[in-house]
This record gives sequence, structure tokens and C-alpha cells, in this order.
Amino acid sequence: MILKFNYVIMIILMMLGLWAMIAKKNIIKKLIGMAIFQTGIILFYISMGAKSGSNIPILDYYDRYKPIDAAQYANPLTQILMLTAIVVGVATLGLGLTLARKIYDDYKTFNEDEILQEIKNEHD
Amino acid sequence: MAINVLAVILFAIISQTIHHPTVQLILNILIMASLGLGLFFFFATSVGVLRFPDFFTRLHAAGKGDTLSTILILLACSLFSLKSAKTLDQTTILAAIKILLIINFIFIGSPTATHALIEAGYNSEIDPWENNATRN
Amino acid sequence: MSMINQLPFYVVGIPLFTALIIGVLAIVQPKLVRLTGLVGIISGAYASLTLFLTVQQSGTKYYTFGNWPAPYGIEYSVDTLNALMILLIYAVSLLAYVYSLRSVIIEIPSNKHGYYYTLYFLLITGLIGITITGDAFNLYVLYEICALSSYALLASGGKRATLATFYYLLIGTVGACFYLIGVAYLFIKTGTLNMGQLFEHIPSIYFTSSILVAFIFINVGLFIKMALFPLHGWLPNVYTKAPISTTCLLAPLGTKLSIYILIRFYFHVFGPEYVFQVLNIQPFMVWLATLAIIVGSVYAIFHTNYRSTIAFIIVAEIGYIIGGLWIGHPDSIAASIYHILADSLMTLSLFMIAGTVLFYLKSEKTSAFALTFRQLRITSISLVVVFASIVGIPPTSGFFSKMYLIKGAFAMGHYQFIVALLFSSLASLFIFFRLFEAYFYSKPPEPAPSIIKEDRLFTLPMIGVSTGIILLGVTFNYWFSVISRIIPVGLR
Amino acid sequence: MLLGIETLLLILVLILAVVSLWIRDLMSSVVVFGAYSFLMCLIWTGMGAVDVAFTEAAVGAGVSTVFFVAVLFNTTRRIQFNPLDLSAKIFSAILCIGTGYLLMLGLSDLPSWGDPQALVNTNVSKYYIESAYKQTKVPNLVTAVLADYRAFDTMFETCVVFIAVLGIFMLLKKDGREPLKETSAKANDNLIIRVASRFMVPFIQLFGLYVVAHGHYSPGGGFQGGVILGASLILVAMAFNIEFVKQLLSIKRMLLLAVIGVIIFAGWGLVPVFLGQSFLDYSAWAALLPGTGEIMARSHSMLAVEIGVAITVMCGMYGIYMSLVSDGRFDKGL
Repeated sequence: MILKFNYVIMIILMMLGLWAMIAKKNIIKKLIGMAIFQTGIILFYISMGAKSGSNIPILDYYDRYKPIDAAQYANPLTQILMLTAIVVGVATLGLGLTLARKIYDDYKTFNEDEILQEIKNEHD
Repeated sequence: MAINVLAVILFAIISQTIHHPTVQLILNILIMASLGLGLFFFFATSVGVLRFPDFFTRLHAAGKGDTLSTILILLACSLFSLKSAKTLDQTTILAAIKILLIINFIFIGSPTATHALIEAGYNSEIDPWENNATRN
Repeated sequence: MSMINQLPFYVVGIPLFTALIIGVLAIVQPKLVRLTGLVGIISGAYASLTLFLTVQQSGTKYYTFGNWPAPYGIEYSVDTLNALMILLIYAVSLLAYVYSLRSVIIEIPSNKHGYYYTLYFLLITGLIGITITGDAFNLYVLYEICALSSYALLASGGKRATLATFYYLLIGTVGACFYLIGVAYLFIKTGTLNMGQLFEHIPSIYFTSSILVAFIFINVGLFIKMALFPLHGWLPNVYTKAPISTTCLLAPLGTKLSIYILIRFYFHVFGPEYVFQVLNIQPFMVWLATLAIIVGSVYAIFHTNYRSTIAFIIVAEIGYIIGGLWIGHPDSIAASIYHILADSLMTLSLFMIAGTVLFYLKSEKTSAFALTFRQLRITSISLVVVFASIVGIPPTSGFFSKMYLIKGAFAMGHYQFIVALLFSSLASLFIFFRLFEAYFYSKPPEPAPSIIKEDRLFTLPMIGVSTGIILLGVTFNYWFSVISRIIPVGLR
Repeated sequence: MLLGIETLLLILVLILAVVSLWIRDLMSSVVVFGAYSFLMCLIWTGMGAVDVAFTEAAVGAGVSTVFFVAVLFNTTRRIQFNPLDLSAKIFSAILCIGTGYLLMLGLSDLPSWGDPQALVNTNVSKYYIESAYKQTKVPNLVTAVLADYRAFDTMFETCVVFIAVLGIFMLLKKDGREPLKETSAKANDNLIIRVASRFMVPFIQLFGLYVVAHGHYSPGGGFQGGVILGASLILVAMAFNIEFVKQLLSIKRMLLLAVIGVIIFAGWGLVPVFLGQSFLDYSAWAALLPGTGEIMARSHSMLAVEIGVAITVMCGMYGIYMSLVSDGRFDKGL
């Protein structure tokens, strides 16, 4: 278990994020939960590409022409995937914040319960 | 700024003699001293932030202590990257100088941010703390 | 490389570059936006048709980006099923685009048309990209392209649309992230993202728990995206509040393509052997699909708002396709793939009708349809055609898919699914008659003063899609033979 | 095994996540979330993912915190007290525990943390490590794979930023005719902040350009550089006012540049198609760039592509901030 400590933390982070997205009533908190959920996944990918005792994936000046031992450098592939995921995450966050902003303009609150109450009032 | 000039002069002096044991010793002492001091100031900052009574005094601790300790620790990093290099080439010196440039940023940015925070606090009319115990 | 070999790129590249050009034109010369879009989509449709015919003749086409070989670079592999889906996307988006030329003017403020069409074409790019790609992570990126552009397009419908879209954003992100977790579990065990290579590696890890977790998460993620029954909560709200111009594009394609991705994962990543033999969840999934059909139909009956009704009809139709897929009989699988085509056209038609009625009558209560039958001739004819197809009346496409679904279910002994199908047919018939009886029994309300009656830009795509529904039914044998060739050998 | 400082940081990260969700004030919650992102980026540095950490530091800890603040600034930071909704809490708890249980189920199967012999580290990524430098002459393997092997992903990633800014414009942008809302914001006339930012902004921009251009040799590249450039503009907008920064980069020009960035990327990839190669095959550029072989053509093309990315990301971050902070009116802000 201790060897897979990182995965456990990642799972707990994702559970936290998911819980916040469902149970929190404030929509900004929901967005924070979403961001935490995404970071959990990014942590998962990054930690599976980590190698103990490895360097960052930038070739040293002196090593460039020698035969390269792959175990010496951290896995670049997972990092690239997660670079993409981070940018997607911030784009989603931006749109989410915009929608939250528009919801606030319409209902003057971030609170889910009050929004639903107001919708109900409109119907009646 | 002065610290940069000093550090660059220091680099110039030691670049010739980096593998000499005395130079290594001096560098070690410098690194350890500045790291230790930096950590001490960080600790003091944390104590200040936790223990001081109100917004302004806490920010005082945070602003001053944080800036100084960051600068010291970064200086230690810069020297360490010089010391631990196998050979002193462009890349190493470049890295050391980059860290020095970060010091500049911290030196300007951190006090300005503290100032902005204090002003915001002042504008939103937070009452400063007064020591009532001694007055009475 | 000849033009033919570049075709897999063209089908994605044309809408992408159209979007970028529109993006520039929106700022520089807004008048040219709509014309550019039309040119782009027609040339894309031509490319997709050529691609379909080429793939039919010469088999699977491969295209590697940056000339890097398959597991190292990103690869497109276009087989017949892929090409068919791309053809479908272009057909639907061409019709929806023509429709939107008029409806966008009504729904979106004029200074935002440029942005709207840029996002519209990026959405098309994303939809084609998820269909065609052969790389599991590239699929995620394109899913997000689809998702983000659709959030923006859906939320431009006003107050209620914003809230619905906000929930859609949250749940859509969860879906995409679940998919990403599933891919992570596959990736960690195989070290590759290329679907072809994954397919080769997976048999060696059939009985590990990580492939099970990967299977579950990819499935749940895609179920969220396609709005299968217990996870369908977001769909009705989004599709009833959003602008018609957007739903015309998104409702037919968004959910159905997720099912297609699922089919692709079953056939070309996990392999039919794993899905239908190693995992023993067939009865459960068929029951789930049955429930989806019944719940969707029941909700559709109880809603009196036209768009809510069709939103729940979509939920039921997704039950058809998933059920047919999980029954595992070659007939039912072919029928469910065929139903993807048919259902896309039906949904498109339903939403176009909703738009025309809404713009004319400013109401979408079922009682308002009395006036539709009196005054909007072509709309009412397409309404009859599309409901004939949903109910399953012979010359239309809905009949054939339903027939083969029932045939497959009968062969495999899933009788509850047949009952659900028949129930759903009856429910659709009921809904249609509720619309139709208004013609005879309810006194037509006076229409609100409205200049838009049956604009040619509305009727043309509606006639097109009705013809499509009937043609798809009439030429059923051709499509069925195309589809049956795609089903993997293990299932035939 | 990497246990050590990472373990400590992971526990800290967990605590910060809980705190940022639990705290009953939105602004504090956002600030704690920024700290969370920053600690996360330290963890990633520890695992050797410097590029990701750089991006997260710029995007997660920096810009997205600013976005949150920009929204909260114009709205409210208070959280209303809600009556305890037990059924919803139980429902969500069951859902989360279910998800967590499923993820734990696969845990026994995963390779241990930092195992260099795991299949994920030996299959495709080994090829990248061993041959990326030979084939592209770019020592930063992340840049090489990002901008060449998987450039198609990166192109769409740039598109995602473009879509975000366009979508936000679509949703938020107001006509000039709508009446102005009274905001409590007053023009920032603080001399110290102005002078300090006036002093810092050129250096920040220089650093941004350096990060873009030096991405081949050190951590960084188009995204990170673009975010830094965007952040410098955001700093100007904060220290001065929106009118001033609009003189530097008007909204219309910003949108145009954002498209042009994507067009640079996609167009650079399109040229090989006209030369008879596949999309994004940079080696075809050797015929057009004088004095470069196929390998160097790849290397140079990556720079061109990164510039496109940087332009789009810069305009994207700037545009998103400006829309959020002024509620689509582009007149007053933080």
C-alpha cells in the first residue's frame, strides 16, 4: 500500500472533487471541486510516468550524442498528455466561470437552492 | 540590485578557482549560512503571521520576513548550483544568474504586493489594533 | 501523396480551416461569413462522399499525422463504419447549416453571428474528429473541443439555458474525466494510446482488475455523454432551453456519436471477445436499455411541451441502440448501427419542426399544433413522416431498424426488450395522435403576429431530411449489407 | 521509490483541498485553491515533470486564481448558510465512495510508484527518449513530442483556448447601448503599484518571449510563454485601468490575433499537404527553408508553431480576464 501512496491520494482527491461537484450548493465551490477533480487525474498520469532516480526529460549537453538509457529520464509522454489536459482544464474553468457570472446576473446569487426557488417562483 | 552586483563579482572571482578546497569551504559556509538565515526568517514570519494581533501587523511580518527569507534562500540556491557543477560552463552560470534575476523580481514584487494589500485594508477601514492593556 | 490519400485529413481539415477563416472574417468582413460556411460545408460533404466511396472500394485507409508511424504519432484509420459516420455527420450538418442560415438571424443578436458560426464549425470539426481518430487521447481532446464549443453555443439561448448549460458543463466534464481515467488504466498497463496497438495488447490482460476498471470508467464516461437512462438528467434541460439552431446540429449528432465511439471501443479496442464473453453483463445491460426505453417513453407521454417530449424520445432511442448492441446478435448489432443513422435524421427532423413551429406560433404547447396542421403544410407533412418512422411504419427507416432489433432480441431470448420496443412504438403513436387530435378537436388559438411563415430556408432542409428518412428505409438492403460487413468476425 | 518530500507534499495538498472546499468564504477558498495548485506543481517538479509544473504554476496557480478573483470581485464572496440536506449528502457520498471503490479496485494491479520498468515507461515513451533528439535535434523531449510527434493534439489544444475565449465573448459581450452598471471600482491611482508594475512589465514580457524561444532547450514553450505574456497584460490592466490596456491591445485586435495564432499553427502544418506530404509533416519544410535539412526543418518548425501557440494563449488569457472582470463591457475593471 505504501508503495502506491500517490494513487491513494489521487483517488481521495478525485472523490473530494466529485463530492464537491454534487453536494456543494455554491456554484463557485462546484467549479473549485471540478478543478480539484481534474488535478487528481493529472496527478495520476504524472505519477505513473515518474521514475525513481530519474532526471527531468531534457537531455544534458554532454549526453546528447551518447546512447541514451531510457530509465534515466522521466517519461515525457504522460507529461505531454497532461499539458494538454491542464490547458483544457483552464478553458473549461473559464467557460464555467462565465456561466456562473451570467447565472449571478440573472438570479443575483451563487446559491443553488435560491436559484431553484426563484425558478419555481417564476413558474407559479 | 546591489546584491546582484556583489554576486556577479563573486561569481567572477570564484569561477577561476571553484575546485580549490578553500573556495569550496567558503562556498559551503555561505550556502549554509544563507539557507539557515532564510529558514530562520521564514519561521519568524510564520510565527508573526500567527501571533500578531491584527491585519496590519501580520502583513508587516509577512511582507518583510517573506521577502528577506526568499532572497536569502534563492541566493543559497544560486551558489549551490555553481558549487555542484562538474565544470563551470555557460549553462551553470546562466542558471545561477537566472536565479539572481528571480531575486530582483521578488525584491520588487513582494513589497509592492504587501503595500497594495495594506492599502486595500486601509481603504476598507479595518481598525488598527491598539494596546489597551498598557493604556489602562 | 495523392488527393485520395489526403482525404482522411480533408474531412477534418476543411471544417477546421473554414472555422478559422470565418473567425477572421467575423472581425474583418462579417458579410462573407455565411457564404464561406456554405462553401466549406459543401466541399467537406463532397470530400466525405468521396472518402466513403474510396473506402468501400479499397478497404481501410490509414493516415499518419506528421508522417510518424502509428504508435508514435497520431494515426487516423478510416474503415467503412467510420466513413459512413462521417458521411452522416456531413449530411446532418449540411441540412442543419442550411436551416441555421435563417434561424440564427432570429435567435442570435446580429453582432455575434461571426462568433456563432466559428464555434459552429469548430463543433463540426470536433464531431468528425472524435469519429475518425485512432488515438485514445486525441479522442479526449476532440471531445473537449466538441464540449466547449457546444457549451458556448447552447448557453446563448437566454436565462434558463445558462443554468442548464452550467450543469451540463459540470456533468460533461465528469464524463470526459471518467473517460480519461479509463484511458489511464489502459495506458498504464499497455504503455500505448493507439487504438490498434491497444487492441493487440489487451488480450494478455483480460483477467486483470485494471482492464475491468478501465472498461467501467470508459463506459460510464460515454454513458454520461450519450445520456443513457440513469445518467440522462442533463439532456432534457439542455435541449429544451438551447437555441434551435444549435440543437439541430448537436441533438442528432452529439449523443449518437458517443454511442458510435462506444461501439468502436467494443469492437476495436476491447474486442468483442472481451465484451461479450469474458464479461458476463449482457443481461444487465439489456435490462438497463429496456428501462431506458420505458422511462423515456413514459416521460415523453407525460410532457406537454413539444421539445421536452422529443428530448425524452431521444432518451428512449438511445435505449434502442444500446440494447441492440448488447443483445449481441449480428442482426441486432447491425440494426442498432443502422438506427444511429436513422435516429440522427429523425432527431434532426423533430428539432427542425420544433423550430419552425416555435418561430411561427411562439409556443410549443401540444395544443398549438392544431394551427401547424392548418397553416404550415410542409412542416406537418414532415411531422407525419418523422412520426411514421419513430413509430415504425414500413417504408420509413424506423421500421427496418425496429424489425431487426426485434429479430435479434427474439433470437437471443430477450423478450422484455421486445415488449419495451412495442411499448415505445405505442407511446410514440400516442404522442403523435395527441398532436394530431388538436387539429380536429381543439379550437385553434389566434397566431401571434409573425412574419415568418414557412421560409424557404426552413422548408428545404425539412423536405431534405424527410426524403432522407424515407430513402434510408427504401434503400435499406444496401446500408444493411454495408453495415454487416463491418461487424467483427467473432460476432457474425 | 520517491517517498520523502513528495509524500509530505501530497498530504499537505490533501489538507489544502479539504480546506478550500470547507472554508465559508469564497475569496479565501479561491486563495487556498491557488496555494493548492502551487503545491501540486511542486509535487510535479519532484516527479520530473518540469514542463507540466511550469504550466500549472502559470495557469493553475496564477491565471485561474485571477479569473476566480475577477468573477468574485464583481459579484459576491459570501456563502449563504444552507439547511442540512441529508439525502443529497448521502446520495453524493454514496456516489463518491462508489467511484473511489472502483478506482481502488484497480489499485492492486498498478505498478508501484516510480517503477522504471513498468510497461507505461517502456513501450512508446522509450522510443521518444531514445530517438527524439536524433530525429528533431530538440533536447527538451517534452517540446519535441508536444510540437512534433503529437502536434495534432497540440493544435487542437490551441483551438480549445481559442474556443474558450470566443465562447466567453459570445456569452458575455454586451452591446454598447446597454446602460452601464454602477460598480464600486474606482480608478486605481496608487503611485507605488503603478511604478512597480511599469518597471516589471517589460521584464515579464521579455521573460515570456525567452520562454517561448528557449522552449527547445529548457522547460517552457508556447503555452507557458503565452500565459506569461498574457499575465503581463493582465498586470497592466490591474495596475492601471482597462482603458489604458485597451490602447496597447484593443479587443478587436486581440480576437484577430487569437485566430491568427491558430492559423499560424494549422497553416504551418497545411503547407506540407500542398507539398504532397501529410499534415504537420515538418520535414517537408526543408524544401522551403534555405539551408536546412529535414531534421533542422523540424526543429525550426517547432519554433514557428510555438509562436502561434503563444500568440493564441496570450490573447486567450487576456481576453478571458477582460471579459470576466468587466462583465463583457470592457470599460471598468479591477
